[in-house]
Amino acid sequence: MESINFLYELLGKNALTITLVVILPLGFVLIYALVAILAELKTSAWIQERLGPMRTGPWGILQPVAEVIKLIQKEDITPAKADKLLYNAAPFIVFTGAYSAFAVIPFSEYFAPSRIDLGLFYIFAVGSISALGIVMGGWASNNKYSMMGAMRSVAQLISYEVPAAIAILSIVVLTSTMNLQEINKLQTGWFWNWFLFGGPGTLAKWWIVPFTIILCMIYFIAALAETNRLPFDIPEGESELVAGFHTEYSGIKFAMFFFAEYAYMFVVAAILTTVFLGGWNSPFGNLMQGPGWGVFWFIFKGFSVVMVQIWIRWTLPRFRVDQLMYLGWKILLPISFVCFLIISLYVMLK
Amino acid sequence: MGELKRLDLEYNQLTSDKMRLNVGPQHPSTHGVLRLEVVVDGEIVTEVIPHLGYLHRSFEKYCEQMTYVQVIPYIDRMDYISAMNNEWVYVMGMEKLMGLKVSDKVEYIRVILAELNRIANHQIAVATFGLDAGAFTPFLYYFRDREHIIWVFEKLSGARLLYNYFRVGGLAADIYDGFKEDCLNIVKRVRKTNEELMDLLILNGIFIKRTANVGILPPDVAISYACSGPVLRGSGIKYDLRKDEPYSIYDRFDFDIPVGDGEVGVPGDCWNRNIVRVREMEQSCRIIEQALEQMDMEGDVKELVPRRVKPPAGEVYMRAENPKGDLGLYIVSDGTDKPERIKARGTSFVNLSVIPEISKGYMFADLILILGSIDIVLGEVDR
Amino acid sequence: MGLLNRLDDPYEGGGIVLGKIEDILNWGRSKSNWYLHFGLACCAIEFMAMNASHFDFMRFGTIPRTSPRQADFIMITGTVTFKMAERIKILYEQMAEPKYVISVGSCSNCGGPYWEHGYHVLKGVDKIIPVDVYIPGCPPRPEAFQEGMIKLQKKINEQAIFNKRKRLKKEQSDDNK
Amino acid sequence: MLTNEIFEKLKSEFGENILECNDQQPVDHFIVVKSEKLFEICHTLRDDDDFLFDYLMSLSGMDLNENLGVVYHLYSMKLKHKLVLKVMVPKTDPKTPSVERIWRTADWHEREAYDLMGIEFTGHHNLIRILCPYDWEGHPLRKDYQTPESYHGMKTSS
Repeated sequence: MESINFLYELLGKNALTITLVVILPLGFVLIYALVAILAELKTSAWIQERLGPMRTGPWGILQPVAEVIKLIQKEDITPAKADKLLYNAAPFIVFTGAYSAFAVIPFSEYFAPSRIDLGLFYIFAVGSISALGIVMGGWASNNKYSMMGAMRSVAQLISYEVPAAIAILSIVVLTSTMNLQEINKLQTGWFWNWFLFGGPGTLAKWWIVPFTIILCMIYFIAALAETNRLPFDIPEGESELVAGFHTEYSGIKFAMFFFAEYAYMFVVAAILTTVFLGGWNSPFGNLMQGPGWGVFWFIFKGFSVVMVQIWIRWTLPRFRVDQLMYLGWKILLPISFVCFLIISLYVMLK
Repeated sequence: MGELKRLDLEYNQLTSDKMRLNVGPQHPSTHGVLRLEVVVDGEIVTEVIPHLGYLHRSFEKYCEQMTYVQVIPYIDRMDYISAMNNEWVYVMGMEKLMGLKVSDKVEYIRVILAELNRIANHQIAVATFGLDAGAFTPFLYYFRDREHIIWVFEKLSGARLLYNYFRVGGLAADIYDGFKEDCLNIVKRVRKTNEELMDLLILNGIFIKRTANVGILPPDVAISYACSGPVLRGSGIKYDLRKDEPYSIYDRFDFDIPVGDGEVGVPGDCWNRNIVRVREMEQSCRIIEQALEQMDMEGDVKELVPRRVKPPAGEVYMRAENPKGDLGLYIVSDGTDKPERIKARGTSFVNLSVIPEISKGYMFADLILILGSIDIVLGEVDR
Repeated sequence: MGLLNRLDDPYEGGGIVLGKIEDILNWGRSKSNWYLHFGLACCAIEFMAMNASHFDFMRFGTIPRTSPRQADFIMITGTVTFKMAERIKILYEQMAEPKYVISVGSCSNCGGPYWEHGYHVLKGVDKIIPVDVYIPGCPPRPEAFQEGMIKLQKKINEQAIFNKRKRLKKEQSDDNK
Repeated sequence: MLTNEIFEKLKSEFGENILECNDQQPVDHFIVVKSEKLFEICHTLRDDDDFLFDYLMSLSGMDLNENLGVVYHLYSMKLKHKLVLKVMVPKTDPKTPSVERIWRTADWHEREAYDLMGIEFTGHHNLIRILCPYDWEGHPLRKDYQTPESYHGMKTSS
């Protein structure tokens, strides 16, 4: 593997470097989450012809900071009849699930915390951990609404993990690698080399382009469902389940759920970016390509996907739980199978 | 073999436990302080028991202590979303009891205000219904338009929500200059937003999936439960007091009664109940336009207002088409200046009573939508 | 911004560092207020209008929460009946500290139009839970809601977290002067 | 059909159970019936081809000082006519048949009349309080009702 971690090269492989490598994404997640929360508040306000928070710093840009300061000070309530251990562990597990995915996300050609060969596989594995945390939290709260939310969450995760995995698997068939850094490198060049447009190759690839676009959409829909965003936010559907699985959580533990949701949003956006949108590659060939630009492009693309998620949230109504299952199993899954088949055919014929 | 049989027995004994959920009195989508005791089997609702009275403000007791004029503000607070219409029913009842005939100008102003309030009410109803389905943005769009209606009311009566504007025999104040232009602007606005919201909410695929074929109320059941308003019309029954027994001057206008025709789903489901409201807004716009055209600006709106309201002994049951259905007021007078008894037949009270009937067998998430589609106001349910 | 205004004030006891930390903590709490909307009656409709685009309650950094656990203050908007009173108490107790109460409208302030003859209306929500800010009106105008919110923020900004006893003593001596 | 025509027809069918027809009032005319045969009378009113009163607009409990009364406002969706029906019950033993099985809307109306007036509707499947709390004492809309001092430790007067 030629790609190198910039920090390893600079400092050598010692404890300090490893700590740095671990902490950098954490810092990124925290800052990103604050920005995303602000973006959510301001985007929703913009869509709804309002102003949004205006009185916290100029144009309200310090609003997320104020929220964090407030949440730290809040009383941390554990309901008397809750299962204390599971109740307290749940937010940490949820956050761990979201955060550990960052271990393989390649921010740039020169910085990926870990370059394991099974990157995609790893993300799918640890991504499911957060669902475990949600179930734990929902069950341990000893609240009926929480439990219903938790149940729905599991059902949702199981239904949507499958189409998402198949969509990604199709691209793996094309790339014949699961290493995220390798997938990125394959897409170097102009934007028609992205896997959204069939990946690198001659003009003969044109007949799989529609299918890769469909796969990208399938993955995006499934990702919305996995992050519990509208129109799939039934685990915390406000109008029926009060606040869903985190009804009983307050203070910093609730903040962790909150952060985990936004972190996970970026994780799925990062996978989408890496697998379909060329990762840290510039869309314009060698123009604006380089170590610094790599980070910019990656974060720019990832954040754009997050913004689309926010946009969808403030536009669409919510699905019902059985309709959600129907969509997952009877529509997305067959379509993704068909696409998978066709792409495999293409690879065989090539 | 024996082992297998035992296992089989155990399997048959496995039943899913039913869960008793308490929806309300504080819940984001009970539209106030309604409490529903819901028995769910998994996600399926098997039984709904409503508990009322969390906003029981003893309206009827108050009426017995107040003079006839003092009752009007309390009537406002019954169905607080459509206060103008409420006042109108009471005022009309009193005029019938006293044999007063108000001037044409007063009638026209009353019609315009009532129709404006009908639009405002339906906007809230559709908006909160969308909110129940998870769409937050249409809610704000409707409220943005409602604000313009509120401004007209505010200029007339000084209040934003509870107007106390109608008087027995007339109105509290005359209309202001520019009333006509304001109303025409509102009509334009309402039409534009409705068109916009058709795409965003009403005909949205997810919204149709959520609301069509859910909570079906058959016509005969609707009549047996004495439903009225959009709930009854959503089931396909053309029944509107404005046409069926035209009170005031409604026979002078040309308008249609929209009914749930099963364009999407079947008549009587949530979508059809909702679309009736959307279409009624358009009809109200038509009535307002015609009324503004026919109206004569000359005349005094207070010439018939008596100093002291003292009707002869007698009783009257007055009902009129409110936005939510027909509100009935049973006023009994014993000849003094205080009513002997006023009984309000709350529209929402009656409409709400179908909830246990029509929500069985649907999903828990549907129950919220069924409740939203009935459009209740707890002030009127509990009084 | 409260923080900047307070920087000029002399700090008794506590010192400048504690004072500043306190200011930052108070600033966070006052600017990020999540509320539990306890919509009871007419005022709730006016509050919905307050939330809408024309007045935009979220400008103050408020976010509606549906669970009492995550709310910082509760808005009692409307008439409190006896049947409801006990529920309000439970809900208030379920909220996490620090918590505040805004009582909206005449009904929940003192019984409002229902203060005299009614048999089923509680004459003021302050009979069961402590109220921080009263917003008068029947129903209050959206401007009154804004005023009430600013009052609450002011109140939070002036709270003492450290050296409570010293602060209290100083206030008492100030009052005596 | 006008009220006095309905009165004549009911009189021929139910005889002395139909007490009087008042068309002297300034506004609404009404028929007073005895409470014993009320259920049958209502049944006839709903199903007879001349009446077809399928829509119960309102059911109100009344306090008439020595008596309690129940007033039924009926409407026919098909024939578009109205009727006001009144029943008197003594205050000492306020019992009258329930019409809940004839018009289902009467269910909640009767519960309300029971709650606020204390009229007992025999044959009602679930006659419990509806507006006041379940442990409330007394029937508040009666003219001689005394508001209790406190409820669950909360004072009722200001």
